[in-house]
Amino acid sequence: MSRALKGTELAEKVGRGFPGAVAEANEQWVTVGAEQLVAVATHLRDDPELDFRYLIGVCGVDRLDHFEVVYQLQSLSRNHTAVLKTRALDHQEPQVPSLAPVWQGAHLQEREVYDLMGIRFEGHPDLRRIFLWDGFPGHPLRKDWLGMPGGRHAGLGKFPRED
Amino acid sequence: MDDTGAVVAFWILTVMTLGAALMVVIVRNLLHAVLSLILSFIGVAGLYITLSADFVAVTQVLIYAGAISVLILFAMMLTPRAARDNAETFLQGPALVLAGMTAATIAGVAAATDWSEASRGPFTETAQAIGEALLNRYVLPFEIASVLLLAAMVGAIVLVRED
Amino acid sequence: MLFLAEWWDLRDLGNPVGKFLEVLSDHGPGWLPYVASGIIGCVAIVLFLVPSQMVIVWAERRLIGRIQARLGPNRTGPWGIFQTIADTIKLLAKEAITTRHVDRWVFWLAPIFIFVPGITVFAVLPFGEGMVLADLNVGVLFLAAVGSINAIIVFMAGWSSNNKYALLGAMREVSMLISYEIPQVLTLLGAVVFTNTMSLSGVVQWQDHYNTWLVFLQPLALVIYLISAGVEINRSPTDIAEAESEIVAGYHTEYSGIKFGFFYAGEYFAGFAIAAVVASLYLGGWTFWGLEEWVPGWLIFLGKLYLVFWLFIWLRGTLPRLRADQLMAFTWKFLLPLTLVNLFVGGLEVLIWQENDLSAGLVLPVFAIINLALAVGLTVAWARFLGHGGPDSRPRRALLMKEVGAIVYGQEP
Amino acid sequence: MKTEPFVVNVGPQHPSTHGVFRLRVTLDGERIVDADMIVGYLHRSMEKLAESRTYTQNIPFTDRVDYLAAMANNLAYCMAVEKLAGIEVPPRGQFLRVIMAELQRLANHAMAIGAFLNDCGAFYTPFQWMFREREHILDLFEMAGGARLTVNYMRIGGVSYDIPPEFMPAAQALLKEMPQRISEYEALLMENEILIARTRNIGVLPADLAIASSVSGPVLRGSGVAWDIRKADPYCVYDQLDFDIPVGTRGDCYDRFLVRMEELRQSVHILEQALDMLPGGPASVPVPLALRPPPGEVYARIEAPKGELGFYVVSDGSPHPYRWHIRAPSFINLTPLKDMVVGLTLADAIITLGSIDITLGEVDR
Repeated sequence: MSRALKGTELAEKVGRGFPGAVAEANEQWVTVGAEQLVAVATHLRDDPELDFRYLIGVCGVDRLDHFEVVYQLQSLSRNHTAVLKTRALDHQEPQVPSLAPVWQGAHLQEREVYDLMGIRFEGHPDLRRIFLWDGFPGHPLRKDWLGMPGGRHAGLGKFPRED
Repeated sequence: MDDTGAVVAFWILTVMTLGAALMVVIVRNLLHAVLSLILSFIGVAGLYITLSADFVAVTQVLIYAGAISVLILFAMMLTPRAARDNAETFLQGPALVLAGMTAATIAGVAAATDWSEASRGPFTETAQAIGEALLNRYVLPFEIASVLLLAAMVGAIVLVRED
Repeated sequence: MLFLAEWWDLRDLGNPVGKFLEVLSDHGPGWLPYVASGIIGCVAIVLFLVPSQMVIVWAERRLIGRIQARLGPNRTGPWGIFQTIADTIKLLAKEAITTRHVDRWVFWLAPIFIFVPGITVFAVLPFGEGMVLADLNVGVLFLAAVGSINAIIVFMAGWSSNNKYALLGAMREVSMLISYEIPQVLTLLGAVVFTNTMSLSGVVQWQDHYNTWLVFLQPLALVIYLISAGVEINRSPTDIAEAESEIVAGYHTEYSGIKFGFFYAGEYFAGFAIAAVVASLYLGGWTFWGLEEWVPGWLIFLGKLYLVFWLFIWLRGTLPRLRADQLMAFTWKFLLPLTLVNLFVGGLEVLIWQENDLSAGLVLPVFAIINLALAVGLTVAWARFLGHGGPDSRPRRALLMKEVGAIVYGQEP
Repeated sequence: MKTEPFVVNVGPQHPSTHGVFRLRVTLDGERIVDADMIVGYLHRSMEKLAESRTYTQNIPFTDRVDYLAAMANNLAYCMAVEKLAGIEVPPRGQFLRVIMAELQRLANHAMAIGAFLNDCGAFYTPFQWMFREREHILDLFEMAGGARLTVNYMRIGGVSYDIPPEFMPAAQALLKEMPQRISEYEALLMENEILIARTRNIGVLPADLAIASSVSGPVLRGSGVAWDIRKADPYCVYDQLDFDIPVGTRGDCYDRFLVRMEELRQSVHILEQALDMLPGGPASVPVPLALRPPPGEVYARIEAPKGELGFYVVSDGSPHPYRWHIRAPSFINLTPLKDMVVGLTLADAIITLGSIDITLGEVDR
């Protein structure tokens, strides 16, 4: 059974090597500031005790005032997982360092996040749009990207048979 | 009847051979020139048949229309796009001189030859006679040619070897 | 021979034709039978090829259907036999697109010329005793010469299409032709060495005379010829020039409608030509150890032709395709040495036979056994020598692991 | 000799790109010197669409992510929502899910192997043979859920319908036949000299590169990494079932093919056990139509036929997911494609792409 490392546990281990890197930690995840992200990620990958050589996935989340990038990590040899997060505080021009040099697996996924979310990954070797064409207006997965005419949000305000 | 047939065939083939040869010189598209050249070769093969040189005729098709022209096609494929049409080159002058000299030689030989028509029997097989001549009287040149070809082949392999 | 040589004796279709020509020469000008015989021959060949192609296309689709655990076309007519006609009508009705940047003349000429080699070959092939349009005494060389024209036509199509896939296909076809021409001609030469003639009807008569088929004397040559001919006519699994999964449709990528149909039909014509050559040279042509006295020889010949073609269909439904460079290496490293050995052994045998004046009934069975053993032995030994059957070409199985986390990359089981 | 490289667009309309995938290759002769993949022709922005639909309404979307493995997608998504809302699925539902997921794996691998052989130039024969088995499996899906391809069978809290009585005999009959069919395929394909010549040492993906580039599923296992979510992080009832992880040792196309062949056997083995152990009781628990999971975020993953399929769902307490992200194995498995194909010929690149086994619905989403 794969063990999920607690965010606090991980924060403690990271905090020893990189004081001030951890911005927030709870049961599920640990949030690392953008400045030290690459160093922390490299440590997570190379530390024999943690051994997060496998990056499961990269996902961007629009938190309305800032962006979050979520990294799911996996150690194959020790079979534990962890969730690493980082924040892009500028909602207009979000930017975080790229982890593609650390994990090659981030290469395509960061391009995807850039395309759909608009988060720029600094240091990415080939940051281009991937699904949408160049010149597509905006980044559709942002909460302020409105898909319908008249500025309306898509979807139902309320489900028909609810209460 | 036999004579008329041969004469008609001779004229058709002559027109075809010379017309195609002329096309080789005047068309600007390189591929068209090569294709005309093949047509010219086939016309020559037809002329050989009217001279009851069946072996030579078939060999003409096999070697010239089949192999030599394929070689030219290869050369064409390996040439960059810019050189595809029969553009004017600095070789035009020398080529003209060379062609003129060849034509003059042929004309001279033709004029000097005594064209007394040999008594022509019926259509005879030539393959056996050629085979015997090659392996008895002309065995030395035959073998020298094969050694030369072998040397050429080895040389070609050495030239394109990657290392 | 029970030949009646009356015009109604259809065992030799030359009989009614000869009778007709006789009538013509009696009543018309002198040149008429000469021209008429040529026209009749040509028309007969085309009349045989077109319906054959229609039936064989249908038969191939049904057979491939059987091989692939499905039914195949079965809706048009009983057992779907009108499928090819329906397809032809469809192809005729479709637009034959000529894209803008093609080399128009060459683009249009290629699908027309594609028929030339396939049909021309039949001119020298004996359908029965005496049933041959032009009994060329260099027939075997003629086969090779005409076959080589095919590549030029394919190249015309590929180059003029102005399409990268078509160009790749044409490039592959031309390079394949140069390579496979050599073993092809050398295997044909093996037959010539034995029969001492280059005329195809001469070869058939030799087989008839000695009551043997060359397939017994030249088994290796037959296999090599089938492979190299398969490459030349572009049939799967050696359809390198039109490899569908790699270069879309190769040299005929840009052809649509009936122009594509021409290429499709031309491929079958060339296939028939190869099958007919194999049937004549190696399988005794129109002879069947005496059966030809009762059954028309041309029916026997056609039966053999379709049998050989069936082999091509079977191969198509069974084997995956080799890569272009592997196929090229296969001819130079594998087929060429074997053909040379085959030719040498054949020559040696004929020399022993002729110089010592041995009886054919004695030496031919011995030669057959020797050559068969040699074919098997040489193939296996040469394959071993080239490293086949080594650890790299033996099938393996996946390792089974119970636990996660282990990395076994690079460890050989 | 100096030659002029030229660019070929393999796809989006090409017979062997398995959909609207486009590979822009720079060729020197027939050898690839550079490759760039261009995707997105099938992009439907599912992640955005899902944000405006309720949790249950999103299940049909998952069918269309990887339309060749719809059951697996259903399962992963339902597991994510159940984890988020704390719903327990009854044992019968768990077993039914395992049965469906493994049947789907059989169907997907049948298609993958068949298409791969097609890329190798086998004239549709293995493809059609594999479709014969897939057909029976799709018939089983039709019995259970009414649909064959986009099944929409699983629900949050279980499955939509319990299986009908005729399902079990049909499934048993199929399972009885499968081992000898698989042996037939192995005899036909694995020992084929041409196939070995074409695939051995072609498209090699070393284990360290495979791990670094996040590939998963048969591609990762073909590179010699024994990794399978079913064993590493067991979900449903996989911890009660006995099976092995097939791994290759060289990471070439042949190994990926071998792994898939062996996974067919393992899936049959799992199915035999699961059908035997199938308990009674309800197949699902009732879940409100407008499910409002508590705020939070969750990542649930399964071993889909193509690799690790995960759903990352963020809830804000409303009936719609706040963020709905798919970790699509087909897409991420394409990461090392360039490293694998550069230096090969065009024909080998096609085979390599075929051995990765992508579905464009999942790549583009």
